[in-house]
Amino acid sequence: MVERRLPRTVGTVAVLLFAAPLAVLVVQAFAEVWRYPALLPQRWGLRGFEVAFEGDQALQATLDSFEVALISTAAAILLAWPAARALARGPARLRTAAIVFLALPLLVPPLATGTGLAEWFIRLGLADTRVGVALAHLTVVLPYVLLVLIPGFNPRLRELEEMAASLGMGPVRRLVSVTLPGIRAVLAAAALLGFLVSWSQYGSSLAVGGGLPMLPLTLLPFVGSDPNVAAALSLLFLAPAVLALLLASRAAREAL
Amino acid sequence: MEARSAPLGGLGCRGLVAAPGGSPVLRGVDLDVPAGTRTVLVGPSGAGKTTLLRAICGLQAIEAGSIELGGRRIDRLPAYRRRCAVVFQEPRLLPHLDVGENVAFALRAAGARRAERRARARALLTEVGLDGFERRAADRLSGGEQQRVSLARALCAEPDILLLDEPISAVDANRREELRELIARLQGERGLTTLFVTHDRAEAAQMGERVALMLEGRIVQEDEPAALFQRPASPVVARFFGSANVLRGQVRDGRMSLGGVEVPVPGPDGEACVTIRPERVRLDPAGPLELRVGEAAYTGTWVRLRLRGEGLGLEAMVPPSQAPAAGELVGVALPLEEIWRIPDFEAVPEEGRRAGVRPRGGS
Amino acid sequence: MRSAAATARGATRRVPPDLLRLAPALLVTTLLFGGALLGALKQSVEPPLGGGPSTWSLASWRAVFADPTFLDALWFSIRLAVISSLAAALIALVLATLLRSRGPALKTTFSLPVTVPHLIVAVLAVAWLAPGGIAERALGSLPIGVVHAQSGLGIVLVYVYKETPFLVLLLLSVMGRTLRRREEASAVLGASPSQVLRWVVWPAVRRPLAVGSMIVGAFVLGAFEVPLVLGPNYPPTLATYAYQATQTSPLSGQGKAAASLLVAAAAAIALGLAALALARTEDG
Amino acid sequence: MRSLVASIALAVVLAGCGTATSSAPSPTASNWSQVLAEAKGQTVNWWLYGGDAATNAFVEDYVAPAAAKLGVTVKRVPVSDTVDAVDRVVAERRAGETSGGAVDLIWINGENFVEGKEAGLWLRNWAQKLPNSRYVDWSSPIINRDFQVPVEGQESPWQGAAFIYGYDSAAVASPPRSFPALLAWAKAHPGRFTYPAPPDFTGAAFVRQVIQRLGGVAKGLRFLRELKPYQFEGGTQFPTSIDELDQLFANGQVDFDMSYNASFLNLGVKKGEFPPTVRPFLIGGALENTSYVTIPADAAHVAGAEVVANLLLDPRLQAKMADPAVLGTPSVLDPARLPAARAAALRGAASRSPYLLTDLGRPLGELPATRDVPIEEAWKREVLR
Repeated sequence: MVERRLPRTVGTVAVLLFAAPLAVLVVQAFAEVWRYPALLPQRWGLRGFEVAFEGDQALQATLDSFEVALISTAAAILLAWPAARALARGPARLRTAAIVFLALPLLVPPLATGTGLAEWFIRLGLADTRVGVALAHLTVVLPYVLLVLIPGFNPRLRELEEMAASLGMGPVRRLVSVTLPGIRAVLAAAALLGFLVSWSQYGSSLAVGGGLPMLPLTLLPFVGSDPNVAAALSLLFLAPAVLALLLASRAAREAL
Repeated sequence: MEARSAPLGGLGCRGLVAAPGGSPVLRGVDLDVPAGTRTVLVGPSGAGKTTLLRAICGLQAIEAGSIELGGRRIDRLPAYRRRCAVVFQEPRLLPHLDVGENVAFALRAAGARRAERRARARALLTEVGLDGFERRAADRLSGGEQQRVSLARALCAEPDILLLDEPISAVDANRREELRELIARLQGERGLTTLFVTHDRAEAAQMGERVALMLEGRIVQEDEPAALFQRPASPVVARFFGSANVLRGQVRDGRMSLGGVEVPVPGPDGEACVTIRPERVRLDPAGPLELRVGEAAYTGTWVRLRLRGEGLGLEAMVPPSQAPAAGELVGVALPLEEIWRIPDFEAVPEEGRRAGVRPRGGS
Repeated sequence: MRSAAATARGATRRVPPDLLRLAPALLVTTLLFGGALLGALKQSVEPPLGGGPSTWSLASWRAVFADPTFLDALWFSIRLAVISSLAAALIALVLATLLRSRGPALKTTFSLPVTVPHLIVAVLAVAWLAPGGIAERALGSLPIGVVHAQSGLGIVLVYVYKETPFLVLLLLSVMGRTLRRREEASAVLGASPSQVLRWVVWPAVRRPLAVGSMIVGAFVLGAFEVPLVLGPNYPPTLATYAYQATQTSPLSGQGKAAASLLVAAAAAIALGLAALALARTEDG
Repeated sequence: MRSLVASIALAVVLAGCGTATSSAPSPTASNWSQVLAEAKGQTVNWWLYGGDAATNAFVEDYVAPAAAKLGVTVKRVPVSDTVDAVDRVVAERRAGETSGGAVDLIWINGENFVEGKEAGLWLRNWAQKLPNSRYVDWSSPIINRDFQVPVEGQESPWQGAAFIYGYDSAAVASPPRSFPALLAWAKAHPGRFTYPAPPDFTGAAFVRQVIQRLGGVAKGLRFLRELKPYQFEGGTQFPTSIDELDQLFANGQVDFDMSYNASFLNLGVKKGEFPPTVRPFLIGGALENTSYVTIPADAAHVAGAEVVANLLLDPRLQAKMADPAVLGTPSVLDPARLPAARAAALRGAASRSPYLLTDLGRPLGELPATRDVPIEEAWKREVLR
C-alpha cells in the first residue's frame, strides 16, 4: 500500500521543490515579452539565449567553469584520499584536531578567502588563470570532499583490503578491484559535491578570477536588469549540476 | 500434546499472522510459555523466529491473532507498554550513556531517581559479572561484556517476559557457555517467564525446559527437548534435530521391512515412516543388517558413518574407537525400542516446501 | 565496539605513515587558507594607496568598528545566520524524521535543491517573489515582501531552501538501522515515544545537526551574492558591507573591506567552534 | 543656494579654460602609427558592466569587428559593478605590479575614476592624444571634468549620459515638467510616484537633481519630505534599486520611471520590458555626465587599449551608438567638429525614435563626487526616517 502511494508523493514533492521553481526559469528564458499581470508571456522567443551567447562570452565562461570545477575537484580528491584514509582511524584527539583544522575554510566567507588570496595570486601570476581560480576554489572544495570521503574508509573496507592483501593482491589491483568498488558511492558523492561547490563559487572567483569571468560572474549582472537573459544563463548554469547529479546518483545506485 | 489453555501469568500466542514487508512470515503461530518457565524457540534461518519475537514485544504489527501476557491482552499495546524485555542478537547499547545508565534505562523511563538507578545498576552489574563497570563508556566494552550489559538492562526492567533473540551468537565461542549458564541461572533465580530464540538445536536442547520448533512460520512441535530429539512429530522435525534416518515403508501385521529385516512397528498397518537417531544405531557384528560404510567423518566427539545396503541408507554415530574404515562391511543392529514411528509423516512433505520461503530478517 | 577496535588498531600502528598521508592536505590548506587570512590581514592594516597614513596601522579596524553601518551589518548578519540555521535545522529534523522510513526515491527527491547553486535559487526567488513576479501575478498581491525585504526574509528563504536538504542528508546518515535498533531496544524497555525521541534519537542526531547548522550559519555570515540579489538596501550583510566599502571608496575602502571580512570569518569560526563544543559537552 | 550653483558654474568655466590652455599636444601621425603597430595582435581586456544586453551587443557587433580590422581583439570582461575592475587594479598595485596587469580598459566615471586618479592608478596624458579626440569638445565642462574632477587626459569619453524620465502615454496625458508640478501631480495622484532609495545610483542622482534644481540641500530635502506621503505605499517603502522601480513602472504600479541612461526607454521597449506607448520627458533641465574609458597604468596592452578607446570616438561608431536601433545613447562628439554629413547623422539619430529626446535642454552639471556621501546621509536622516 505504502509502495503504491509513494511514486505520487515523490512526484508531488519533486514538482513542489524543484520542477515548479525551475519551470519559471524555463518560461522566463523563452519569454521575450512577459508584462505584468499576465501569467504567461505575451511573446515567446530566443532573445534571452541570443543575448546570453553574444560573442561566445557565455560559452567560454561555461567551459572555464567546467574546467576549473574539474581541476579543483580532482585536486581535492587526490589530496583528500590519503588524508581521509589517515583520518578514518588513528588517535581520536589528533583526528578531531586535524578534521577541525581542515574544515575551517568551510566557515570563512569565500569573498574573504578570495580577497586575501588575490594579492598573492597576482604576484605569482595565478590570478585570472584556470589553475589559479581552481586553487582558490580548492580552499573550500577540499574540506567538503574530505568530510564526505572519511566515512567511506570504514573498518569494513579496511577488512576487505586486508583480505585482498592476504590473497596476494598487489596494491594496484587492490585499489582497482577492492577499494574503488567499495568506496564508489562515497567517492561519487564527494566528486559531485566538490564539482558543485566549485561550479557555484562567486566570491572567490570574483576576487582572483575577475578577468576570467566564469558563469556566476557572467550571470549576476543580468539578474536584476534583464530577467530574460538571466533565466537563459541560469539554465546553462544549472545544466551541468543536474547532469552531475544524475551521473552520481546512478553511480551510487550501481554501487548499492 | 496437551490441551491449550492460556497460561496463568505466562505468555499465550494464538493464531499470529504477520507479514513484514508484505509477504507472510508468521502463518498462524500458537505458542505458550507458562509463567516462570523457559521455552526455547528453535528453527532454521528464515523460519520466522525473530518476527515472532518482534510481534510479541510489539515491534512488529500482527495482522491476525492474539497475544496474552501476565493475564492481559497485549497485542494492541504499543511496545513500551507490553512489559517485555528483549536481549537482541547485537547489544544495542546507547553509546552516549555510560554502562550504568544503560542498565538502568528502564528505570529512567519509569522516572526513577538517579541514586536509585545507580544502585540498581550496580547490583545488576555485579550479578552479570561486571562489577565496577557502571562508569565505563558503553562502546568501549567487548562484545561479550556488552551482551552482559544488555542482559542486565533487560533484567532491570523486571519484565513480565524476557525475550532473548540469539543472544549468544555474537559472542566469542569460548565465552558462550559462560553466558548461557549465566542466563539460565538468573532466569531460574528470578522465575522469569522466558522465551529464548536460537537456530542451534544443541543450544535449544541445553537451554530449554521446553522447546518449540518453528518452521516456515508455524510452530510444528513443542515439547521437552528429549522428546523433540527422540519422538519427532514429522520427518522435517526429525531432520532438523539431526536424524537423517527417516525411513519409509509399508507396515503389515505390525511389522515393517527395513533392508530385508522385519522390525515391529506400533500402530495401524499401511504406509508408515519411522526414524531412529544415528547415535542409537549400533555396530554389531552379529546384527541382522549388513551394510557398507560409504563415508566415515570424524566430528570431534563422534564419527559419523554413512551406511548403505540393499534399499536402505542409514546414518550412524559411533565412538571413534569403534569406527570402521570407509568401504568396510559392518553388521548393524537397530535397538527396537529406539525405533519411533513418526505420527504425522504426510503433514509436511519432506523437502521442497522451503523453496518458497526465503530467509528474512536477522533470525 | 567498532570504534574501540579501530582505536586499538590505530594504536598498534606507527603514526608516521598517517601523518605522511595527512601532510599534503594539511600543507595545501595551510598555504591556501593561511595565506588567504594573512593576505586579508595584511590588507586590513596596510596603508591605503590613495594617501592618508603611510605606515601600517589599525585605522581600518578602528574605522570599521566606529561605523554604525558596520555594526548594523554585523548584527544583521548574525541575526540572519542564527535564524537561517535554526529554521533549517528545525525543518530538517522534521523532514528527516518523516523521510527516514521512506524509500530512496523520496530521499533523493528531497535532496535535489542541494545541487542548485545559491545564485540560481536567488534568481528563482526573484522570479517568484519579486514585485510583479509569478506569485503576485497569480495571487494579486503578496502579504509580505520577500525580495529586498528589510527583514532579510529573502536571504533566509534562499538559505533554508538550499541548505535544509543538506541537513536532511546529514541527519538521515545517522538515522539508519543502528539508530532504529537502539530505538526498538529502548521501546521494549518501556521508553515512551517522546522518551525515545529525547534519549535515543536526539543524542544521535544532535552532533551532526549542530555541525550542519553551524556550517549553514557560517554560509549566511559570509553571504555575498544572495544578499546582493535579494538583500535589503540597508543594512548590508558583512560581505556586502565589504563590497560596498570598496564601492564607495575603491581605495580607502579596501582596508575596511578586509577588516569586515575578517570579522565575518572570526564570527563564523567562533560560531562553529561554539557549536562543536556545545555538541561535545552535551555528550558528557 | 543660488550661490552654490553659481560657484559650480564658475568652477566649471574656469576648469574648462584651464584644460583648454594646458591641453596636450595633438598626436603626431608617426606617433599613432607606432601605437597601431604595437597594438597589432594584442587582446584588450575591457572590463565593463555586463548586465546591459544592448551595450554588450554594441561591443560585440561593432567595436570588436572594427578593432579586429586593426588586428586588435576586444575581450569583454563583464562585471556587475565597475568597482570590481578598480578593485583588481588596486590589488595589482598592492602586489607591486607595474605592468602586465589584467585590466586594459575600464568603462568608468565618477568616484571610481576620481579615487584611482588620486592614487595614480591610471595611465596619464593619453586621452587627448588619440587621433579621434579631435572630434571631442574638450573645452566642455561635461567632458573635461568628471563629477567636477579634471580628467587631465587620463580617461577618454565614449558615451553621453543624461538623467531623463519616462511615462506611459497610454496612461498619463501630460507629465509634470518641473518639480513643483511633480509635487502637485503627486498630491492629485497619491501613490503613483516613487524613486529608488539612495545609495542606489539612480535614486541618488534624482536626489542630486532635486537639490540642484531647487537650489540647495535644505530646500531639496524639504521638497522630498513634502513629496514623501504622496509616494508609492505612502512613502513607507522605497524601491531599493532602479531595477525595482523599472519593474513597478513596467507593471503599471507607478506612473513614472527615471534613468541616467538617456536611451533607457528605447532599450526597455526593445527588451520587451516596457510597452511601446512609453515616452521620455524631462523635469527641469537634465543632469548630464559622461561615460569614459580609462587605461590602468599597469595595463598589459596599453597600445591596444588606446586603439579601442580611439575607435570608440570614431564618428561612424559614434553614429551607430547614437542610432536608436543599436543603443541610442547621446554621442560625445561635437557635431561642429565633424564633417557636415556625419554631424547630421548624429543630430538626427535621436529624432528617429519616439523613445529619445532630441533636445536635452540646458545641461545641469554634476555635483562633486565628494558630496555624494554627505547628501545620502542627510537624505537618510531627514527623508527616509
